[in-house]
Amino acid sequence: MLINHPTLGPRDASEFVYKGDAALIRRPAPDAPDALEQFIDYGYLRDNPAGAHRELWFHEQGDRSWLVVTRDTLTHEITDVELARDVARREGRSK
Amino acid sequence: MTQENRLQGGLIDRSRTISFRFDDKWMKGHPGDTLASALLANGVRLMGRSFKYHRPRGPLSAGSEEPNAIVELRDGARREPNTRATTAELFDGLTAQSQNRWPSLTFDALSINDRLSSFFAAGFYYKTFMWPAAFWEKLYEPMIRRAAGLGSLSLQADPDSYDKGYLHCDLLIIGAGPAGLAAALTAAESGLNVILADEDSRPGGRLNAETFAMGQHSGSDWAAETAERLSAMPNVRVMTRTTVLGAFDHGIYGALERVSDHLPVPPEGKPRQILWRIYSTRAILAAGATERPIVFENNDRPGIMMAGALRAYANRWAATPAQEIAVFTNNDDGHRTAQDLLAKGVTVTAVIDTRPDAPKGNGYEVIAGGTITNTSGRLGLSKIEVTDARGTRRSLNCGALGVTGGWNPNVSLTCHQRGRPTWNADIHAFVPGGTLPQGMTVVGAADGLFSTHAALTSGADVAASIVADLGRTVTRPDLPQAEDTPVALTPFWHVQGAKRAWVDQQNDVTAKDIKLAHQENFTSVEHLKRYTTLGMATDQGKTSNTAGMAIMAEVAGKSIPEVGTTMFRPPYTPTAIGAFAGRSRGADFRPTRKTPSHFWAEEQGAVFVEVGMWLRAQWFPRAGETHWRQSVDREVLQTRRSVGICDVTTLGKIDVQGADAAAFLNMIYCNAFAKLPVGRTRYGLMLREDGIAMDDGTAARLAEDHFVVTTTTANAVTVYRHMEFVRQCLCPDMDVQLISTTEAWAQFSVAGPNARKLLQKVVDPEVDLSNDGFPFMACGEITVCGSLRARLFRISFSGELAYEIAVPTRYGDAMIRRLMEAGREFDVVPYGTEALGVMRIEKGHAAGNELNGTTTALNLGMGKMVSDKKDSIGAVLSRREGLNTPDALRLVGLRPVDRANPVPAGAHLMTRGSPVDAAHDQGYVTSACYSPNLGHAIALAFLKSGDTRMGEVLRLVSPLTGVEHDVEVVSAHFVDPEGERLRA
Amino acid sequence: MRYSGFKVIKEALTGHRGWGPAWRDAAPKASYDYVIIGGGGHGLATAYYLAKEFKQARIAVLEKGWIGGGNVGRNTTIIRSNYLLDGNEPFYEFSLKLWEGLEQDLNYNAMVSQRGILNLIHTDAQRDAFIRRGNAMMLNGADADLLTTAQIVARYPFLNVNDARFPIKGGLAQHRGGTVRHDAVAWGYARAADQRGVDIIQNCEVTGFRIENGTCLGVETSRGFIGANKVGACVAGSSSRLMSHAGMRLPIESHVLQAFVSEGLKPVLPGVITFGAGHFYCSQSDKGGLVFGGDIDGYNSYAQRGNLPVVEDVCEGGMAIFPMLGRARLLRMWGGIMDMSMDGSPIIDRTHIAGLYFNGGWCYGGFKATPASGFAYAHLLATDTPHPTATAYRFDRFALGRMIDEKGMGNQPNLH
Amino acid sequence: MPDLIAITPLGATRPRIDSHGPVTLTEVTDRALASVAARLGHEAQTAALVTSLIGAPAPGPARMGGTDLTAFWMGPDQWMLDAPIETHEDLAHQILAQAKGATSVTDQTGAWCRFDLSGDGLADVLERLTNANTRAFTGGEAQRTAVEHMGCFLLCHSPRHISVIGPRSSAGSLHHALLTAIRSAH
Repeated sequence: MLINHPTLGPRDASEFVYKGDAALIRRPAPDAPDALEQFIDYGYLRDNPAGAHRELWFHEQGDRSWLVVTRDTLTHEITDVELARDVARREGRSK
Repeated sequence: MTQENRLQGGLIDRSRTISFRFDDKWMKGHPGDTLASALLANGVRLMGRSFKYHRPRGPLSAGSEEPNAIVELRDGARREPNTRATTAELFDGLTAQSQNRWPSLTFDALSINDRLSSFFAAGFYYKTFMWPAAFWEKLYEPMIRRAAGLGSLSLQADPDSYDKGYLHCDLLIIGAGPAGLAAALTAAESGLNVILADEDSRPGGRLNAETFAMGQHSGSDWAAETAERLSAMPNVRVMTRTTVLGAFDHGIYGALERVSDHLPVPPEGKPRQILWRIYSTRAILAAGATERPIVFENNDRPGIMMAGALRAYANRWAATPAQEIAVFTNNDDGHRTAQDLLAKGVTVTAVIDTRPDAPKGNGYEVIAGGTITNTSGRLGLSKIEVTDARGTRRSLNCGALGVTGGWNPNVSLTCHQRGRPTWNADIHAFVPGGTLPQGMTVVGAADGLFSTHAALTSGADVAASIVADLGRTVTRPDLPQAEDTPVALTPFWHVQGAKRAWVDQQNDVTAKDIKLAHQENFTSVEHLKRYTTLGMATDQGKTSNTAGMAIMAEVAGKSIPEVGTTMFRPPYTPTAIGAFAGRSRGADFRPTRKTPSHFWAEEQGAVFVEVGMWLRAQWFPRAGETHWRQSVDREVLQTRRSVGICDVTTLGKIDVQGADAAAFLNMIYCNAFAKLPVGRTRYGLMLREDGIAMDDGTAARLAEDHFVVTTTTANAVTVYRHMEFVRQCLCPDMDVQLISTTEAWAQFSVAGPNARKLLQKVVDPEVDLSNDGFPFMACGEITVCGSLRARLFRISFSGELAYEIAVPTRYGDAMIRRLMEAGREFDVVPYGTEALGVMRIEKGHAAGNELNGTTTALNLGMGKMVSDKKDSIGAVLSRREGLNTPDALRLVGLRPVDRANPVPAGAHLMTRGSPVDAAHDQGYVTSACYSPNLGHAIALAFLKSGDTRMGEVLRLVSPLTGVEHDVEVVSAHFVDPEGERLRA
Repeated sequence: MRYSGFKVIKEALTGHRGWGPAWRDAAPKASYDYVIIGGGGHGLATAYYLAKEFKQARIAVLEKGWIGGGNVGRNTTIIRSNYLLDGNEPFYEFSLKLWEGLEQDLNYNAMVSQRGILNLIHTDAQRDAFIRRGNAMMLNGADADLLTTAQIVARYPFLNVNDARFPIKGGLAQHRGGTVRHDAVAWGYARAADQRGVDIIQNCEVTGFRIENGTCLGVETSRGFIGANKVGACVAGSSSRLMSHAGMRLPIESHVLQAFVSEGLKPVLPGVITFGAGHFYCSQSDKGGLVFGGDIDGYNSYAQRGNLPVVEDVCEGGMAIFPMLGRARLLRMWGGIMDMSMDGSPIIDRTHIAGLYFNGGWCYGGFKATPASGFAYAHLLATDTPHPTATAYRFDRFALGRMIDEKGMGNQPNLH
Repeated sequence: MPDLIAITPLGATRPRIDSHGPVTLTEVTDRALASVAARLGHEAQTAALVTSLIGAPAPGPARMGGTDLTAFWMGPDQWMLDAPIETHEDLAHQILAQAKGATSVTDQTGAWCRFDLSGDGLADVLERLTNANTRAFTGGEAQRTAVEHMGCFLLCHSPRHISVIGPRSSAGSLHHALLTAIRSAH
């Protein structure tokens, strides 16, 4: 596979390390009253869709950026790639 | 032997004659021959035996689709089993052995299977060999295994080397026949970066096998000139002997280049083959088509071949399997074959054409509406029985028979991403369909366009449109005039009433087997394949699948497209496993990481051990020491008595800087770091988000905004990755920067009562090492050996007064020598990972064996470290009830009740008197060693509610290693429990 | 019709006219007591044991394609019970015992072949871990044997011990481990279940569940609604897709695992060898093909195919220990969809919906588990209590922190 | 100067040089390295610092720049500075003095080994080692990728001069891989 790195262009997926669903960016607040339930869901339950999947890849043999890649799990077609840091900021993880 | 069946002309180099051996016979051939063409020229038709019935077999084809003529090529360590004689290029001194026969090819004892064939019908083995049960492994299976298999491996290491490589192009063209060449010319002259790959040694595809004219030239001349022209262009890479074996995601193709297979041995330093990963923007599949047979009684005798193969042998290799040849056809190719053979002076006995309206023969007899209903000849064809349209039977003498049932486009690569071919009723064949691999277009015969003219124009047109798509201007080359004969074919799959008619010749699948599969409800095409093994042989069914589908369709009363096809899988042709491995084998399987003191340690005769990719000194044997324990005990005792030195460079080091560095560490460690003063170091425990211990180490605060974090050797990479995840994905706006500095610093642990005295001699005078000036857990940047910048940490894994000193890596070698020299007056010893392990067990420090990915802070006796005052990774999930039960495992120490006994790691613990089984398991030993300080074995273990069981005597059991005795639960701190030594 | 050597001979002499279908192609009825979704090994085994061991009737197996077309037909055929943890080992040992009697039980020769499995050891720490594992196996009544390098080389003289990057320092063997002809397992269970009246319905895809006030009444399929008292999902890699129709999210990711087979070769490998440090394992089939594999590709996928990096990684591992493999040819590569769970261990449990049961999360260990999985699932379906060897395979183990994590990799499926 | 003698990554006192066919492989040990990373909100200052240090614009993604003191891009707002060791033995601290709290600086001199390929047909060698499209290199590229399982930087000074910078501890493996590929390709 080729991942179209937002700053470096297409790079072989073998340079990257896969983590999983990009929902892992949405870490629950530890002080919420139902924090434990939220963390169990966050830690263990996955949509695992057959189709478009937003997922985290780390460019270990490259610029060490974490990326959010939108990839079809049926065809492996990649339709979007973003820097995970930008996504995290957009999802309100700025302190 | 003379080349009795060598014809005139051909594309072989008659100026040179070369020798080769098949079984025990030496024969002659010419450069340009394949093993098969040379054998045929020498009058040899019998080249192999089939898999199940050991039927005598000769070549069916002239290419990589060959099911029958497979041999063991070369001898000794270079022996290659199952090599197709039809693609093996002849070289001087080539040797080949026939395979899957005993004692000899002409007399094969196991051909008895053929007589018993009715007992060996499809799937018979699922129905028997079940009684008595014990006999399966003792008798039946060994028997079957001995009979099974084809060629044999040499059992020696492959002496040749393999390369891997990576190529990039705008356009990959697969196949250098007329379509591929036309496409390449168009794309190349339009300025695209082109790779043209063909599995053959000679570009041209069928042009080399036919007598077609290309304008004024012969087809083969035009192909050769065109390929030369292309090779001369800087933007083109023509790769012959290169098979594109798979279409992978996003325009990536795998290709195998056979660099040296046509040579006796590869040149010095050169690979046998190269596996290329080709990154292409677009690809054109011009892989041509494969001829398919008609199935009839005893259609597998040596001499019975595809008609197109007969033309290829005659026209390209000037070879023929016999001087009298008949042809069996359902289309006009049969007649083209007859004409080509006649032109070469071969007698054509007859053309049996299944079509009642067959064309008239031109110098040969045509039996219109006829079929072949039997053949004879034990080791090679001698007669065929023909039944004509009126049902009259007659027998014809011939040494060979050309068979053609039409052509199947080579769609394999179009299906590697699960595209499914569709049925084309005009040419009665499957053509590319469904979703093709991204960027792929199909041209020429591979797309069902069978005339040379159509191949040229489709190749050129598709290339032109790709050029335009990629935003270049199209330059169209001049293409020659070429034949444009339409396909004239009436489907005819198999002759009715046959008793033994072969569909898959290598696996011995007959028409009857297919009918039996249907009778037993294995009607799905995948069931058919798996039950009968149709198409699962080394030829992957290239010549057999369609006929199989057709017969199944007939018995199931379906159409062929309704039956469908099985999935095509890479590789396109079987590929040497060595090529996929490339240079990553033996000692080069993975890189080796060496510590800064490695070369010095080698001088000391150190014994090394693998730790991840690192080689670390395990111990340093001295003269007279005969057992490793002697060396390790000495290193431990001397370190605790005076001073020892250990290279600890392999521990991961991560530089953490930024205004939020402390807040960041608070996040990744379960314990608090915010208030750690500058110039101090603290032990830290990292949890995974699931609350399980991930790694431990220290963080040294060199400045308000600068920490150095250490990780275990094994986890350096994963911890760094994890920290980047937290930084970029969870805390994107923390001001923190990370970078690994593991290799930037050579770090040595100097441990023992005399550590300070020793170091004092190395650090620059102004450095104050006194207990007040540099207390336990202090850290700082200092200078050594005359202004060399260094880092000093007063941390201790051994439990002794200890420092870790770090200098720039290039000085690591000099530093260890300097430290050893300075320590001579204290009898300093270097110690390795074994002694390190002994000392940490004596101190009860957890390490990899304890942080095994399933243990929590609580298990490790650090439950209180998990702060609930702050957020940190893993804190919340570490509070789950199952991880905090009263009987949770706790880290304890063990010592044998009888001090003479060992305490092996991996042993389990039982309550005394309880049954010894899993249900009563109390825990297990994680780390164990002999403590030279205590004079007996000690161990660390995880024990249920271990914290409340001090002093209890347990049963230690290791049935695997035959150990069982009593051990006593003690504190894990075996030596200096108060920690006075390390604060001294 | 019983299969036997005599029957084979009789049919051979009478033109094989007497062989009937191995199983009927049944048409769906309006309702059943039990509907098993998934005609793979586990689903067919479940139906078989429901009928045979638990004397249940009115059972249907629904298969969206052709039976045995999933992982039971695309795995590397290994059976073993060399597990470490108490939640797993008794279950897999139960499975191995069922394998040992399977062929007589099914009257079908699945070529269960206990030629042994060997895990190579390369470091002292690894040896400690394997000794702990071997002891756990023996304490659970399984067999285990710690071999020295010399013993291993005696059995496998062609192993690379001269210039190995990771020298072989011994191995943990389970002599009762081995291989089974994978397709035959599906066909054998199908035939035996069919003979006990189970309806096997191919080309019948489940498109939804009919759920009313918390109870599952049956399934919507491509061939219409089929009512059921109890519905058992058993679809491995498709688990998340299927259960999403019931509004469930699972602790599972679907990943592609590639497997490989070489051309047919005369026998060289007696048993199964696992080279952990090189991500490679290999056995040789009765037909002579070397069957081998390694790690999963490592990204979520429902495409039954992988990519080159893993192919190369696996072959590198192979060449590292078997340098003779260089000139053997890889014949075919393929991929299967693995239902990778969050702790690497399976789930056999009720769901929060009455009448709806789940079996999945087998990662790439599903094949060896086939008999026990079917048996334990049948036990759960028939009695509503977990089988004694499968009590730990619960949904709520993640919420409770009772993970069964053999490899200690945590909640990241692609690391298991 | 310290009274210690540094050794080369390959373990000698003098750099190793190998020649085969048109290609020369040289172990380079006379460079000092330091990485700089922008503090949050100080990206511009850090780029400016790099610019002033190398006397050329701070190189963009996968690029290098400068002449004597050079820099190459490592990641977002992160560069590696590369200078002659005899004048910049202590490069990191020299930069730190100018960083003014806007930039994190880390000494990297010891962390890497460097092998320079010079001559003709370098792409023929490198295409057997990495997936980088080195045939398209014209000069100024700085690509981080894997070479035979080792994480490396490829710096293209010109198509006839390319540096491979890899982990120092693996210098032996990297040198062996490069040499084998040179012999295989030429």
